[in-house]
Amino acid sequence: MQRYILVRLTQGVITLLVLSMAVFVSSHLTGDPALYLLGAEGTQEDYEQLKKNIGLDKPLPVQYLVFLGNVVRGDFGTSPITGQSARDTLMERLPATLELAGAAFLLTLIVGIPLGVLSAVKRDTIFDHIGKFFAVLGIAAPSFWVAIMLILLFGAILGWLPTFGRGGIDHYILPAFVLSWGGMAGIVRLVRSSMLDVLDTEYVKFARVKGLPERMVIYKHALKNAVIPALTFSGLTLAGLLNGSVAIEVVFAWPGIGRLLLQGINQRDFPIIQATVLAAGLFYVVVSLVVDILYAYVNPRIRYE
Amino acid sequence: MADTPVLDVQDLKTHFFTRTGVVKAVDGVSFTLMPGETLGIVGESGSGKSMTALSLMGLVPQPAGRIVGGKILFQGEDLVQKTQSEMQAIRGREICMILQDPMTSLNPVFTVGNQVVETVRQVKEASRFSLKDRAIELLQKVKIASPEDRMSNYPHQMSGGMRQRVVGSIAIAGSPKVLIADEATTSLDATIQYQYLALLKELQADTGMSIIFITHDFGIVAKMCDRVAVMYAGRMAEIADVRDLFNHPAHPYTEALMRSVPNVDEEVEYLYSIEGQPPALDNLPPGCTFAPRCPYVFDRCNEAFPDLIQVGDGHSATCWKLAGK
Amino acid sequence: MTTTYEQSTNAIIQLDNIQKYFPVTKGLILRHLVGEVKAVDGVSFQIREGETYGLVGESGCGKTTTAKMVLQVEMPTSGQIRFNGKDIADFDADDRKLYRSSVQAVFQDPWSSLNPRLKVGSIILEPLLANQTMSKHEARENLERLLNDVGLHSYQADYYPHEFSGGQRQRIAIARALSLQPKVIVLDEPVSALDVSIRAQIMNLLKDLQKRYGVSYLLIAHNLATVRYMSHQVGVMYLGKLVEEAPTRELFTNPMHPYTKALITASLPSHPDIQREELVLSGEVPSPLNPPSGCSFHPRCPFVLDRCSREEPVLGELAPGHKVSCHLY
Amino acid sequence: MATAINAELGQGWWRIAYRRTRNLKLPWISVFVMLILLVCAAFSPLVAPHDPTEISILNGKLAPGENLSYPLGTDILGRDMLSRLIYGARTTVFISLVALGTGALVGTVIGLVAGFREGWFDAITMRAADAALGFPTILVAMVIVVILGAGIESIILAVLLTVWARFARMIRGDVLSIKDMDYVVAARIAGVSMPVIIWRHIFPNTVNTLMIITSLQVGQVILLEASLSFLGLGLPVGEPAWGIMVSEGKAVILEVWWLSLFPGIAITVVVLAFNYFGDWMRDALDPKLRRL
Repeated sequence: MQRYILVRLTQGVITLLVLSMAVFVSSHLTGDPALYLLGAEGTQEDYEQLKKNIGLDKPLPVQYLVFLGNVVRGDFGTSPITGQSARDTLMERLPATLELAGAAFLLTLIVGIPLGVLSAVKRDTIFDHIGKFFAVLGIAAPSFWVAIMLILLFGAILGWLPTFGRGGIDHYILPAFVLSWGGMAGIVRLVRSSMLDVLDTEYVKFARVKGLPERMVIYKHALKNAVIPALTFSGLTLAGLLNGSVAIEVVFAWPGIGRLLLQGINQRDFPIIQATVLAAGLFYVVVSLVVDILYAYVNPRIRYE
Repeated sequence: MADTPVLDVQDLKTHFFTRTGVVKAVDGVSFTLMPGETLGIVGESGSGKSMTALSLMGLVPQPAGRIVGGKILFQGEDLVQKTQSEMQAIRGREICMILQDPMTSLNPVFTVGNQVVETVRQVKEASRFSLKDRAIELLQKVKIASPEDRMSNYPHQMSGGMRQRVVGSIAIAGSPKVLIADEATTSLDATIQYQYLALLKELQADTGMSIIFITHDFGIVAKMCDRVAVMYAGRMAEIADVRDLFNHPAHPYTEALMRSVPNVDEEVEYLYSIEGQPPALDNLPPGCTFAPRCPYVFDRCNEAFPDLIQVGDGHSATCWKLAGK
Repeated sequence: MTTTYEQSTNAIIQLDNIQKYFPVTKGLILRHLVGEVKAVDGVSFQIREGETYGLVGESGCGKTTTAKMVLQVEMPTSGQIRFNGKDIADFDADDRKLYRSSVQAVFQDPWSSLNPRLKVGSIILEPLLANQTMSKHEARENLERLLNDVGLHSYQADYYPHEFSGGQRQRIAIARALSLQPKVIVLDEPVSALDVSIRAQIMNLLKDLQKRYGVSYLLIAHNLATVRYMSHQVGVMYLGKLVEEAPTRELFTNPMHPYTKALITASLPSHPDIQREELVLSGEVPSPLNPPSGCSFHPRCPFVLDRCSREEPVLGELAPGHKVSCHLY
Repeated sequence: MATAINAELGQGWWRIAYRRTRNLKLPWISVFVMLILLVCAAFSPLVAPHDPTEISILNGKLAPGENLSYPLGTDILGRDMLSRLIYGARTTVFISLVALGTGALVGTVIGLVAGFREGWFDAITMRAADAALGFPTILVAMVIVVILGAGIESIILAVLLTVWARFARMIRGDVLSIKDMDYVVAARIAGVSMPVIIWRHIFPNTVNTLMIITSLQVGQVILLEASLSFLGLGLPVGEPAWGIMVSEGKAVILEVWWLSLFPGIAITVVVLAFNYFGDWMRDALDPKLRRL
């Protein structure tokens, strides 16, 4: 158990290191960062001075270590475009994304798990068909397109919901729904199939044999076993919400880090890119670690190893 | 011993409706079970013995499987007519079952104590306060050492033999009148199986319950049973008192099967062997299902499935050879 | 009688005090050895020409690991395996090749022992073609002979394994094992996965083939009746050790080790009137990671003596050919 | 009953596929959609009624059905929607084919070696695969775009970086279980050489898994490509790619609604078809993998 957590922790740290190298290299591969920072009016002298100031005259590995040290201290440098500290910009944008991701995640679990269970228990009934259709569509339809279509329908045609920006509770409805749909669909499918597997097992048969009511057979004996695999998946979903959030934030003009990242890329604003990518990476690593620990905790076979 | 049977199964038919056709898993099975009696149902895989057990429990796999005919009279009431919720009240309290594989019969994510206690609560054998005591008592009954400590164990922390004991304790929690053991000892090692069989006998002596042993092993029948029903391809081949069956097997299948099993107690130079394979259940031969493998086969055997013919007191078999007498 | 037995046959494979320990490690980063599972702990026996050596015991006693060492799938931790008198450790490439083609196997589960992607003919001929080159015509002749030997039709060579029942698949596996005309075939629970009415067919087939080709068998089984029917010589294993060994009739009529007696008691009777001497063992087999001191059977033994927990008994010959490892004798 | 299930698990692929196609309904709609996609991709110039890049301001913003020569209407620049969709199919198929093909190849080789050799190679590659599987793909893609710039190579590389891991993981799992099968042990006992064992016994038995993952991954790859194009990180703007077309329609959605609608439907239908086909194949070939 401890070993398992340790392995995952090391893996997370390595992932982050690889990611930091990638973003570090990216700023060096795509041109001279000093030229970039210098702007159009800089002279050769300014250029040399700048290079010295920011340590670009040192060998690459040393530069990387300096970069890493700064990053660990939370210093990502200053954006040459806005002149603001990249960290401040990030922190300013972060809550919007976290709120959206949190809302979407809750929606995913609250709707996804019951729908999956229902779909399995009421197999081959109307519930099952609706559940399956919903799940298949959620996986197949691109979220950015669904978002645009919902804006067209609820914003433009019906005029029921606001379609851009952050604001009251109603601002969350469309983006959170679109963002959660893919993950929700995955959870429905997963819970459904693992529930079907579990319902086939001997211990469920034995629970029936010993006279437990169907409700207890399903909601006690089957559910816990069926939800365990969904747990790992939902962790990945939460981490993966960042995946979808970039496109969703763009469509709904949501002031989060996804849009910030895209902006950064388009403007070649490296401090911003580095800050957002590493923040997203950290978020992913932490979430998957927590999920792994949780998984081990609910699964006695791993807990007692 | 009372004269009325606790269980009276008449012409039970359980069929499966699949895309490729109807599988007659159980096709006309009849037997009675007296209070305190031990009945063995012997057969090979696909003989319908396990499906017979599930039919008795009202747990035929849905939606493909269905009881399409016959009666299961339990203390005079027909279980076939009962609703699922009525059957649920009967399971555990009146009829219970031990499944084959102790490794998978217990839920891996709950403690042993939890699973015993929930059963005790369900069968309402005890007041709320003594649930735990009753659970411990049950574990003691199946001879689990230091049951208090074992209550907090998870199934994977126990050995196979130990788990099967826990399963046994759960099965007797509701003091059922009929206990079905479906290949309950097949996966256990010889010495552990021996202990377990002894335990079941002891529990039976204690409670006076009837036991149905579902098995493929004539050894278990010889050791444990009072009466035996032999099944072949979903139908009854023979039913008899255990000594009658071993001394004078009437059905050619029973006879052949007995002669083809090696023996620990004596040296056998050459075993008799039955040629061919058991038939596929969705494609049965027209007459007697055993006819293609039977050494005594004659014309009539290929025409119709034989009636159950009485050959002695409580001893009958489905074979045309016997009708000639 | 036993003396003529000894003289008329000689050992093909001889196991001499072989051991197989599996390491158990623990620790976070630097894994360290915390113990060893002594799966096989000093086993010696010999398989004689044209005979069957039956190895019985409950699960975890080491009989399968022993079989794997004979098959060279596992390498012994220590001890010697001799083939025709020559130590396997001293083998050169030719010897090794000869050994490979002389020792074959039939496994328990006929569903996982045949590659579902290959036709039966190609499964059966694989060992032959891997070891020698031959013309298509020769291969076909060999194939027909092998199919005929195990009671299958030659047209069945073009079918895939899934088109056969369990018993027929076991016949295919036997044909494959026979293809190199081996000296020894290891039979690992060859009938326990089969239906009762099929078991006798396969056991009789194996006996017939032994008579016809003089092949030796190492039979691994947990069912005493099967062992009695098939074997000439029987070894009983408990927790990685051989506790008793004797010619079959001797072992079953005059079992000496308490564990052997318990096994015979526990094996199911063939008739309801058979009453056996009651010998109930308490408890279960201890973990091979931490076996009991002295005689590893002593915690379950009904006849336990004081010295049993301290001293380990040695396998001694008490009657001609009958060896027992117990302090009672 | 158990024997029947065992029998199904151990059948040759073509036979089982043949038998199942007889018994089980083939997902004809999926097959039909996939065929249309392939035909459009392979013969775009022949199938498309217009040149997808042909600008004709006069015919701009034609609604679907308004002019029968442009059945699905035109965009702001008067380019034919239908033709652009057909050429978009070509882009989609090309990218999926290349990215998935290399991903499958790399993943399968790594999976085979990792499963067969175990040890350090296995440990390292599988840890890497775990990381690649969980990590947000878009993030990876964006980092790649930052390094290499937008374009087809970036998309393919981004897809490759995540897809290989799924293949490697599943194939390795297969190899591990096949390796312990008695038929492999029997081959070793008979002295069959290692390369022959891998080629005759192990690889053919992973083919089911390979086909299943491939068909289930196609949809993911198409979606990823579309997302990247939508964000402007894939192909250059103006190219006929479905993601770009949705993006182009976004700004004018209130006025020219069909610009975003049709390419979105195209993506959804194609992904749906591949997913259904993958599901069908999995059910037909290997019910154990239901959870994939």
